[in-house]
Amino acid sequence: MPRNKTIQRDAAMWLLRTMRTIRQTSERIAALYPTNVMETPVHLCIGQEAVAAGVCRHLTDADKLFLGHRTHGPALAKGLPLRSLMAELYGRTTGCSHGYGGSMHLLDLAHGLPGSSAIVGGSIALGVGAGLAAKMTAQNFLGVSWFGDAATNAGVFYESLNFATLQKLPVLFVCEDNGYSNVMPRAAHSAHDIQSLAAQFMPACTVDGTDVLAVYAAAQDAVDAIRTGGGPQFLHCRTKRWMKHQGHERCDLPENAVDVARDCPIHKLEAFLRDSGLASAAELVALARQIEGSIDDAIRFAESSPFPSPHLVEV
Amino acid sequence: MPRNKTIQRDAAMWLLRTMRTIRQTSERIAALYPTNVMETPVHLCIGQEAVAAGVCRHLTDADKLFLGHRTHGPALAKGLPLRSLMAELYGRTTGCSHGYGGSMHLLDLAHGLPGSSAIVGGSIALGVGAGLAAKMTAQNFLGVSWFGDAATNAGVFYESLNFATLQKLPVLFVCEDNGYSNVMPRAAHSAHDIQSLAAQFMPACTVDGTDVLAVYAAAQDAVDAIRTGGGPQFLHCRTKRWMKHQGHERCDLPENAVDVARDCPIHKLEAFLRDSGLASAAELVALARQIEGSIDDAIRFAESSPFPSPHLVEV
Amino acid sequence: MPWSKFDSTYSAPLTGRQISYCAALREGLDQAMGLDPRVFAIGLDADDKFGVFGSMSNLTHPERVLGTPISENAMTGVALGAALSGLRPVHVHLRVDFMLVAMDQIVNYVAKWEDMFDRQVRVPMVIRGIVGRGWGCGAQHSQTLHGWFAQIPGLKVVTPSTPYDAKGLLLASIADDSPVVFLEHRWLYKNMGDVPAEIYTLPLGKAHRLHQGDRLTVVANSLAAMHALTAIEQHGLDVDLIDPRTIKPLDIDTIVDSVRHTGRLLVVDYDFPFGGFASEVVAQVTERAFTSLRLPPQRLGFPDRGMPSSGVLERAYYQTPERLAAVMQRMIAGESVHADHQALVVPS
Amino acid sequence: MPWSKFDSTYSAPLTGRQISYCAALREGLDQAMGLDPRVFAIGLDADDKFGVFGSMSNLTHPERVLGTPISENAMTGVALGAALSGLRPVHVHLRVDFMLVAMDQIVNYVAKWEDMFDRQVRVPMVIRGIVGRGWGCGAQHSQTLHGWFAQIPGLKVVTPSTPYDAKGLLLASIADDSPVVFLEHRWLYKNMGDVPAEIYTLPLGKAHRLHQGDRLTVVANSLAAMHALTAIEQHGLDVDLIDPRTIKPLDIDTIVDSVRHTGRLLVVDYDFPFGGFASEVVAQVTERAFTSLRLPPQRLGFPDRGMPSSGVLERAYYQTPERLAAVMQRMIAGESVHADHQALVVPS
Ligand SMILES: Cc1ncc(C[n+]2csc(CCOP(=O)(O)OP(=O)(O)O)c2C)c(N)n1
Ligand SMILES: Cc1ncc(C[n+]2csc(CCOP(=O)(O)OP(=O)(O)O)c2C)c(N)n1
Ligand SMILES: [Mg+2]
Ligand SMILES: [Mg+2]
Repeated sequence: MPRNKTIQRDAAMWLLRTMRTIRQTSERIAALYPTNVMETPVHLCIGQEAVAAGVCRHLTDADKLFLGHRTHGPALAKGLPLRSLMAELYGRTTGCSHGYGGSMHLLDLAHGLPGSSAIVGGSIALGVGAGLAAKMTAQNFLGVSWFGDAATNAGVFYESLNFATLQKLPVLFVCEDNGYSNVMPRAAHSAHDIQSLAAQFMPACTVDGTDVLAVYAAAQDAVDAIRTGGGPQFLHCRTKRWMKHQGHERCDLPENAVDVARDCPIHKLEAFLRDSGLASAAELVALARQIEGSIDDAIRFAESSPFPSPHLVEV
Repeated sequence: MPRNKTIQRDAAMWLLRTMRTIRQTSERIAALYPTNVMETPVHLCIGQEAVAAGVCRHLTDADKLFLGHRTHGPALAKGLPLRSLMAELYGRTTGCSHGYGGSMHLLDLAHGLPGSSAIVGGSIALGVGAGLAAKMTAQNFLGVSWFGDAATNAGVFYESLNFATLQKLPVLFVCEDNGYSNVMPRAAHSAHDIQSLAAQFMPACTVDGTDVLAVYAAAQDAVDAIRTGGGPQFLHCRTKRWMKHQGHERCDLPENAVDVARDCPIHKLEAFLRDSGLASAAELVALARQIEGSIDDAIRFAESSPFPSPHLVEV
Repeated sequence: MPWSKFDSTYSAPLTGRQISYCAALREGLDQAMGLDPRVFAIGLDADDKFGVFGSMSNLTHPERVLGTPISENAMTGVALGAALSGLRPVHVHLRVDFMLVAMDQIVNYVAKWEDMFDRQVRVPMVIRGIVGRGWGCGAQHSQTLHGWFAQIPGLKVVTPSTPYDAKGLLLASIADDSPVVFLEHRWLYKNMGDVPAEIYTLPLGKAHRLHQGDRLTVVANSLAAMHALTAIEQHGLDVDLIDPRTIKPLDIDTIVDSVRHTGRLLVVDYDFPFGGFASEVVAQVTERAFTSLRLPPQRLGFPDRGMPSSGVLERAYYQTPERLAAVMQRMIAGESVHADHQALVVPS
Repeated sequence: MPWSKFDSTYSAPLTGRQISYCAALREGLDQAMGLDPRVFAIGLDADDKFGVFGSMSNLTHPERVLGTPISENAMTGVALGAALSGLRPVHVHLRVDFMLVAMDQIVNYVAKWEDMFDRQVRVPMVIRGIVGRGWGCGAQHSQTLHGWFAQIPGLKVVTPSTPYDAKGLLLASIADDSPVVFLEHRWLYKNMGDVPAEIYTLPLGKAHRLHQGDRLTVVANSLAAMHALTAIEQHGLDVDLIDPRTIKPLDIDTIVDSVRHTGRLLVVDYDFPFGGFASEVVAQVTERAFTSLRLPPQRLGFPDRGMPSSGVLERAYYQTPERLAAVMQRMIAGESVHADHQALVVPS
């Protein structure tokens, strides 16, 4: 990957900051979760940070990103403020969905997050709809559909690819393939190869989703191609889920065991930054500490925010 | 197609008789339809007879065939008696669905027709279910899913292929590709190539669906492979719809104009039979006349059958 | 916003201009697209030469009319995504039955989206579905389902019965910032009526009195409203006929006021009977106007089974103005008829 | 047929054997599979180590338990195709909400198939759906929808409230030759109750009186039945509590008999309120027992909006035994409460 070497320091530091924010926030959620302060199911992204960071670096606030149930990583990478996320998990009125959504339903219109859904598959079509709106109004934003490997089993996935191609829409499909649907491995749920199947409809590439520079480079190509009017693109990112499907516990599937040197996107990027001299070890430590501070702040914010007061909106 | 030449006379004559039955019955329906004796929407198969005949020749009464809205051809080829079909179109109690189904809902349990559906796509899954039943009960029948080109746009199509392959089920998928969804041409509804897409899941072959001997040979291979435990197979038959999507009128789309020598499966098979000496011209004329007689009989039967008397089955 | 100047309390004056229900729908859509460049139409066969039974023929802005593959579920999501990105889609289905393929999107997505985010984002989209009946359409091509959709919070349900309503309610539905399921009956398409040429919207949630009377309140929508009107006029019945026009929001006040006056209620609901719109009307009226009721309220609708195909069976399955008239006459006579849905299938 | 020897009029004697609702479901399925080799289970995560919240753990015939991809629509068609080919599938969904992906199959196919062919072919299949509530499940993971399914002709709808019913009704549903939607409430899973070890079936369409009383008839199913029972017992209320057990077919006779005696009706229906099960009960009771009613019948259920996520909002959204008790007491006191669904969301 020759392009890795040419990454600018600020881009690389953005990627690291974003991944660390996702990681450290997720670890903090996992630590707090057993205390029941967050009454909402959580699907954590630990291990998968590179996909969120590497793709979202190329997106603008105008691009509209539609997520499924595993929201925190890509939402933070897209710009959702930490305070808004944390307050939503705490069920507070200052949360990004005012306490009406919870972990699986995040909204941030200012940062191009028009919502996310807990029903697997369906939100893929919404990103296509955003692309259609961009095309019909001759605006320059992308629709982005973000989903897991198992969402490729849902019929709506194919219907969405077909229509995006027929209409040549500016849509980026991002498959965050962690190899599992809950505890069901990919081979048990998919007879097809995801990239090769997507390639029946549009340009599709598979990338190592634990290597943020690889994701960054591939996403750059895909986004550029879309922005220059080339129609939809498919990015298939193979990554790893370190946690159980839901909740605060580590994944205990032996076949899915983690090897940090091989699997950790943060470890790998930090090694690259140090080795290439783009950042010093001390800087990296400082960054981690700074992020920890923002998380402390977000939690204080959430804890001190009011609960929503029940009311019915008249229809 | 070397295998064409080796077809047995009785098989070839069966194919001809079946295609002629479908054709002549359809022409008769088209002639009668404007008189309003059949109060039901009809989707005729004129031009597409080779697919029904070529495939169904290899199916037994135990094999379970699930159809969509364009039913008459494959249903007759599978064994539905002409009288039962005609009486159903006439809304009579002697119809195969006792007058409750109409043209789009045909049933003949004795001949492996457990029903058909007017909602495009869904019945594809039912054939897979039949295959699952065969596998779970270790019986030797096939599930057969029969559908048009536009049904490949429905999500249930992919879901069905995926599951059939995951479970290695004895299922034959037959795509009767007439290039249209009503007046919408294939290129407007499908960004994918049907055969190549199906091949992502299972062995898939495209065949000239206006050449009954080609369909016959390809279906033979597919059915043999399934019966010997090879899992699902996909048969993509390119054919031509001579009529409008629905009703008794000829198709008037200039791009879809018919060239009998090129497009007519009956014309082509009769030429082959005569040229190869398998049948004489006189024999062919006699066959056509004989079929006409059966159609007369079926219509008399339908006309003289009682209408159902309205009643409610208690639930 | 181009819509704010259309006050829904304003009644466009009737000018004697007669057009069909179908033409009224077409005109409403065409004018909405002309008024607001965010409005577009999408649907299977929406762009073909048949123009959705004529209701979308020759629109002024064909570049905003999109045909789709047979992918109703994803297409609903596409419409939703477009609505969330600044457009105002009108998604059309040739048959209500095809909407069932899209129920995940309609119920889990479209209906829920505003609620899940505390209405920070709005979903201005219309889903048009056409109700079929007769000619052996059968069980999969004849469903109505207005009561079923209305059960889902987050969906408005609109069922116009006249050309005037068709245009005004379609424009109001497109103007609305929340999802509207707009159900048209195919058997009304040819009906002619007075329709102003100007743009006008009718309020969603306001019933319309189709006939004034004192002895019986009949609530009926869509085709049932027209059949009830025929029954009343042909037999000169003293009936207060109320067409709710929108199943949800439901103008229960107008219905209750009428029942307070007549003391008798019949709901004619061309839909499956169990827990449908008619049941809701009966339940609400009983809760609110209990002491005014002089007879037990009654419901007339479909039998509780799928539609059969044969003409003789269809003609037994469906209500007709004649059958409605018979039940109305008995109720007016004070008979406590038990309008058994099932019994009506056996023609007497 | 292995099922014919289980007479549904037979009550299996209670033996004091206490097992949970979840264990009762598991036992019922396990015994059905043991009794009849045509019975198999299919569903997303049906075969994983969690065993559908324990309701399918360690079944005796794992070879007849199939996990599936996230393809609920096709999988329903697969189950239907298998049912039409001689098997008796039990299709399980971890959440009722996931069934919405399969509505084309459930409504257009499964529910219609017998009707379309005049019952020449039968569709013996059970669709299990588990109802969620709480812990921020939110609008897409908490739907109940029993009234909604019941509106569709061709579907039976079963909603057991006790371990005894869970087993007996599940066995009866599997024994039934027509499609059954079987809805279990997740909050009932841990409840313990007396469950005979033997195989038994309970009739579909027969209500069960959970508490005897004279002053008020309360109709409630599933979790609502248990909450109503708690309310009645904790407050010593003179209430006739009827659990219909099956929403469809509905044992309206038992309900009407009770109302004839008490003169008052409250339906507690943990579901969306518009045109739901409660509306149907009120409508039918009003039609049949009009002159016996001393108060307008009332309904209590969910507010007419999607479920919010935050705990404080959830606790306001849902009914509790305390809230039910308050309404019952007022009705018993003869107050003509107007049990406004909406008002209950604002805790007072
Ligand atoms: C239609 C539907 N079926 C089932 C579920 C339950 N469910 C939630 S997440 C999940 C696994 C999804 O796997 P994948 O798409 O690979 O995403 P991942 O969780 O691995 O990020 C399942 C089965 C659901 N939410 N929606
Ligand atoms: C879900 C659904 N959407 C739309 C329709 C309306 N419809 C009936 S047949 C048809 C065209 C189907 O084309 P194809 O599958 O190629 O079959 P063909 O008619 O060409 O044999 C359409 C759109 C339907 N029946 N079901
Ligand atoms: Mg995954
Ligand atoms: Mg076709």
